[in-house]
Amino acid sequence: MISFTSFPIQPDDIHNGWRAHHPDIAEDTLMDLDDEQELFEAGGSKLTYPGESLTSSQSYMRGHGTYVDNEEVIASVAGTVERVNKLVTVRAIRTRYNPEVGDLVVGRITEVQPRRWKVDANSRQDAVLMLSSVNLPGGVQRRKLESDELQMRTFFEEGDLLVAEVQAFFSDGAMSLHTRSLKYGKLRNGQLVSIPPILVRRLKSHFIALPCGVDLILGLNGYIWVSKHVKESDQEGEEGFDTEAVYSNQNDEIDESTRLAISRVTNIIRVLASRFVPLSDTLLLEAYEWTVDQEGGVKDLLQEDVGDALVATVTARL
Amino acid sequence: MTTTTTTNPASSSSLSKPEQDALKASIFQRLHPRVYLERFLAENVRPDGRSLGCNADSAWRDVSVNVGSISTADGSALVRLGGTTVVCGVKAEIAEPELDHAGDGFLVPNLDLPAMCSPRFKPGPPSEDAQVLSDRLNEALVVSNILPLTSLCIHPGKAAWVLYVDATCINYDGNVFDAALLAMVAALKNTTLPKATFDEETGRTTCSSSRKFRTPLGITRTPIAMSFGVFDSKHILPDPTSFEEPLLDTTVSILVDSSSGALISVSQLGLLDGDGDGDALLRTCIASAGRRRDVVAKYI
Amino acid sequence: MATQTGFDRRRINGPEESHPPTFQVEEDFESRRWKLGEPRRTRKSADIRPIFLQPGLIDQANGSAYVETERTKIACAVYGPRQSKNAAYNEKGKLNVEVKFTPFSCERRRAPMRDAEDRSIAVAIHQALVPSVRLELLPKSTIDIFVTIIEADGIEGCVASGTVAASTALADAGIEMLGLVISCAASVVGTEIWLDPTEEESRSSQGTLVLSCMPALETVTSVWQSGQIKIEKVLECMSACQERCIDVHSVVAQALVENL
Amino acid sequence: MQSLSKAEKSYIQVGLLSSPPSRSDGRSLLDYRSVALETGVAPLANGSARVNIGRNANQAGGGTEVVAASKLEVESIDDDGGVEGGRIVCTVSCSPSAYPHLSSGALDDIQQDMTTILHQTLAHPSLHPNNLSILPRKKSWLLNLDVLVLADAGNVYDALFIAARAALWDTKVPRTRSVEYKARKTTGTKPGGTGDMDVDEETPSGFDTRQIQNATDFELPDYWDEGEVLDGREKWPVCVTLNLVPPVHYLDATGQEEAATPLRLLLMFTFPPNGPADVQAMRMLGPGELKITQLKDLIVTGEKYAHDLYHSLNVKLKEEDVRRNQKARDRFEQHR
Repeated sequence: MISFTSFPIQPDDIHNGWRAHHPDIAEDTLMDLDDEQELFEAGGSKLTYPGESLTSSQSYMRGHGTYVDNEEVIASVAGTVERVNKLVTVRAIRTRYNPEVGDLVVGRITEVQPRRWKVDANSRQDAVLMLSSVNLPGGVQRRKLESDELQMRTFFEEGDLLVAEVQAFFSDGAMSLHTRSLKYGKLRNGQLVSIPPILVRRLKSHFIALPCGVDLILGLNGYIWVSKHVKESDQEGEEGFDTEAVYSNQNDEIDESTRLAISRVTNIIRVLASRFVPLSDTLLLEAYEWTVDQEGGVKDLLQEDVGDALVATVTARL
Repeated sequence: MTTTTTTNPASSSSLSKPEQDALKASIFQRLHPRVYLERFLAENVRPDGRSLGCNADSAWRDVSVNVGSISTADGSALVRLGGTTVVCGVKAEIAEPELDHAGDGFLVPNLDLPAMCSPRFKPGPPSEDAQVLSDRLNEALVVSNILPLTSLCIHPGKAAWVLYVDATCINYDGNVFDAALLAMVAALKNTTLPKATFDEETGRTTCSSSRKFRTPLGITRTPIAMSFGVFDSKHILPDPTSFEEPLLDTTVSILVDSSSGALISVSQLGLLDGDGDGDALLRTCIASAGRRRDVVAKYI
Repeated sequence: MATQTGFDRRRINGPEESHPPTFQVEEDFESRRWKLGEPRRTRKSADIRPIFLQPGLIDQANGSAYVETERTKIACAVYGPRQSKNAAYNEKGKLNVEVKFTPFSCERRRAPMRDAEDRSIAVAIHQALVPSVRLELLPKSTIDIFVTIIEADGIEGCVASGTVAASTALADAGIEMLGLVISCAASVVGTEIWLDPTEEESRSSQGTLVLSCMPALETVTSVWQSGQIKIEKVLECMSACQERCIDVHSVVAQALVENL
Repeated sequence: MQSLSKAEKSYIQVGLLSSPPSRSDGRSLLDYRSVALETGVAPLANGSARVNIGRNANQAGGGTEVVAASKLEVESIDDDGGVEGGRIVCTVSCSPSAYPHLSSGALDDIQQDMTTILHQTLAHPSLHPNNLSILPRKKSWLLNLDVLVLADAGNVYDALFIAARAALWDTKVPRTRSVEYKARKTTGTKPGGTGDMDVDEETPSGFDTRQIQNATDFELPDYWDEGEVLDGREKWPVCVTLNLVPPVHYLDATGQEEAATPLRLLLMFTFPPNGPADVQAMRMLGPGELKITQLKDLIVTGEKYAHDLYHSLNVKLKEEDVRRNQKARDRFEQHR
């Protein structure tokens, strides 16, 4: 089944009136553009570009994404201007993930090194997961042995996905991760979607269980793990910490409807991300229900009009 | 002889006694190559069973030459010298002579040591060994004046033959210089050129495609090389193998005319003191080369 | 491409430009030339050239083989498995195939540089072999297969004979394999299928196909087709090649066993 | 090839093998992602096309993106490599951003592999267009087809061949007129200045010296259009990649799916206006293996997929022709 479409028509009027907005930015944010210098309008956000003067440094403090020159706070990245009290920051629209301690991230092992793993977490540097920061089989609190160092690949090997928390930073700025919680560890039973990190908001919990039997892990680094729902009791068994299961590469049996639901959620996330809609649990739930109500197939979501309708509906409801 | 058998110590117990001994020997050879060689020489024999001393025929490895087996080349030869195998092909092309040598053609010898022939070579551009050997081979062909370059002229100042003499080493078991020179000379001897005519009006050269009109090259002298290694300043090892080569202090190559036996050149790499009498060593080599010539000359 | 330029200080250089000789066309050339519709001249259409195969010719290598099918002459050496150099960890071993033509291997002199054809033959041989080698048993290792084409008579022949030589060399090196890989070429000339075409024959064919398989397991490891062939002819070619591969397989097996 | 964890690989494979099969984005086994195509994207080329498979409508990036353009050059026969009847040279280059994880050496290698397969297929004599000759035995056209892979989100070979076919379809060969310096005295020479060269009516044998051509050079007459289309442009082949996870096969794999698929079969078909399809090229890629009967079945089934692809592509190409003619006319109107 193949069908050909055309590329979206480029507006010919590029030189009449500058098209200043990035195509990814939802239309409503553009409205503010015309309001000159009304920097910190309630609720709205202003877009800026590197080099644009934002405000005077005497009355405001310079935050991330800005620098001070000649007593002026100037943007150093393209993005949205944000203000908390006197602090002015600019959040870049497209940027790699900026880690903070306590963040939940989803990462992929890139290299096994002596006593540590290197992890790609969509950040400036590969993250580090120390052997001492993971739970090892045979009891949570047991000592690390030399034999553990020799069989690090039986825990995590190149290509493996894991969910972890940012523990600290090294002096060179690389983040150190840990998986010392039963919620963290190797990922199985699902698939990965990757979206711009800016679209993942800090939520109360980044583990979301959708009623359709799908678990979501929203990594703050923009990696999102969509998988089959695992019952709490299976996951946490007090002392009887199931060592086999934690580092297993074997998927559980996944039935057809769960697979469909996983694909559906994945496609929803892709659609929302392509329209630059920030994700939240309520939004995803809303979107899921809408698509089920529409009785369309999972792949229909990839069609442009269906995607537009979805975004229009869910953003209107919130 | 170098054996690159990778062995599993665990399995050695299942081997028979002689096999175990052979295994030990090969491990010893790899770990202490120098001592290994010394012990052999103390018994007046070389690791591959050749007798020591350079007068007997048995001091040299067997040589064989097979010419004309490559039909895409204008002349070709395959030479085996013990384990060392070199194949050489001559391709004739036409070019404009250089301005200051309007009546001369070109002879372009090159030796390739591909990664295939030994574990010590890597794929890619010519290694240092290959560059040195190509240079020495070129030198040997030039000093011996193997064929007058004027004989390659088709039309002075306009067209002349270029003979690309490309040798490729198939198996590198030492003394590639002797083998490659032999292959090049034999391939040139085997080369025939078509009858070529230069048309002044069109400025083009055309050749007769008939086999009848092909003529051999006007080769005046055929050099052959005999190389010797000097180990420990006293042992002369004719025709060294790839195991012996890295252990040698000095290498001497004697170039003689295969038909007359006249000495063409002597080249020496490394210091030759021969326990104070380097001249004597050199004289022994030259004398030995003269005797060896009788054997090799038959193949050209 | 009539000229061969490129000065390389690492080699003995000839003149800046040289051309292969141009030959006069002989008078009876036209009448002697093979024409479409005529039967194959040298052998029957389903016949292949006699194969001479000698394993273990290169004693410096861990395994080697030399193969000759009339004018096609190929030497192949296997080094390894040995530790992969500066490569990231890999659970499976790596099979590396390098093909090199000698400068005098073709009608036209080949400048001694790596060119696209070397790589394309290497890729074809690699694909033919890779399913047969048990690379999962060799983590972090590399097997280097070096193929030198001493004389070529048709690209298809080089791929097919190169594959056979390489598979034999792998066996000679004692590397674990599922089975020997045998390869056979076919060309479609008019309505006929000529197996194991020479260079001239493949040039006058509509299309060619090289099938590589493991006859012992009855599986196909690679198919390499170019030109223009109707589907049913393609299927016919494949059957013909497969049949011939079984014959060649016994030759190779025999040569290997004799060499042990 | 993307790196995937074992669990991800097995998730994809099990999904493909379950019944009914399920894919990560909900497509069925034979569904393509949406394919966007545009011709005439490079104004300075003689023909060009841009193809994107799997692009997300509102997103700037995403999908496998390939641009192809053809450029014609005049070559003298003999001296600078020209060949009687013209020749075609195909080159594929990959933007490093399409394969950010590859070293430059590995990137060179995949570029060369793609170049080889494209060139060997498209430059085969059986597809050679008849109108690349300018002056018999003197001048001919060299058609350079350059294809650029800008992004690879899977199924790059299908995209390469779609782009190549579209660019070649779009290619216009400038009209030439031979110029004669010598007196016209022999028969068989066409009087100069009557228009374009016509080599269709007979194929020069190369050894045929009876007909003496006096034309020594040519000129490009000023015509209103860019030239004539390549002769037999319908025959340029399409490629279908069958991704094999035995016993099933599926089309248009994403990058992740490719990483979980051990074997791929590339099939290039051309469809003559009457009569059955021709196989133009065939390759197996990957460490998997097949029974010969399976392989034969796949070729037969593959032809059907290729046929669908070929027809949809043709419809789209004709639409593009219409659109571009319309655009040219509009522009012409404006200039007046």
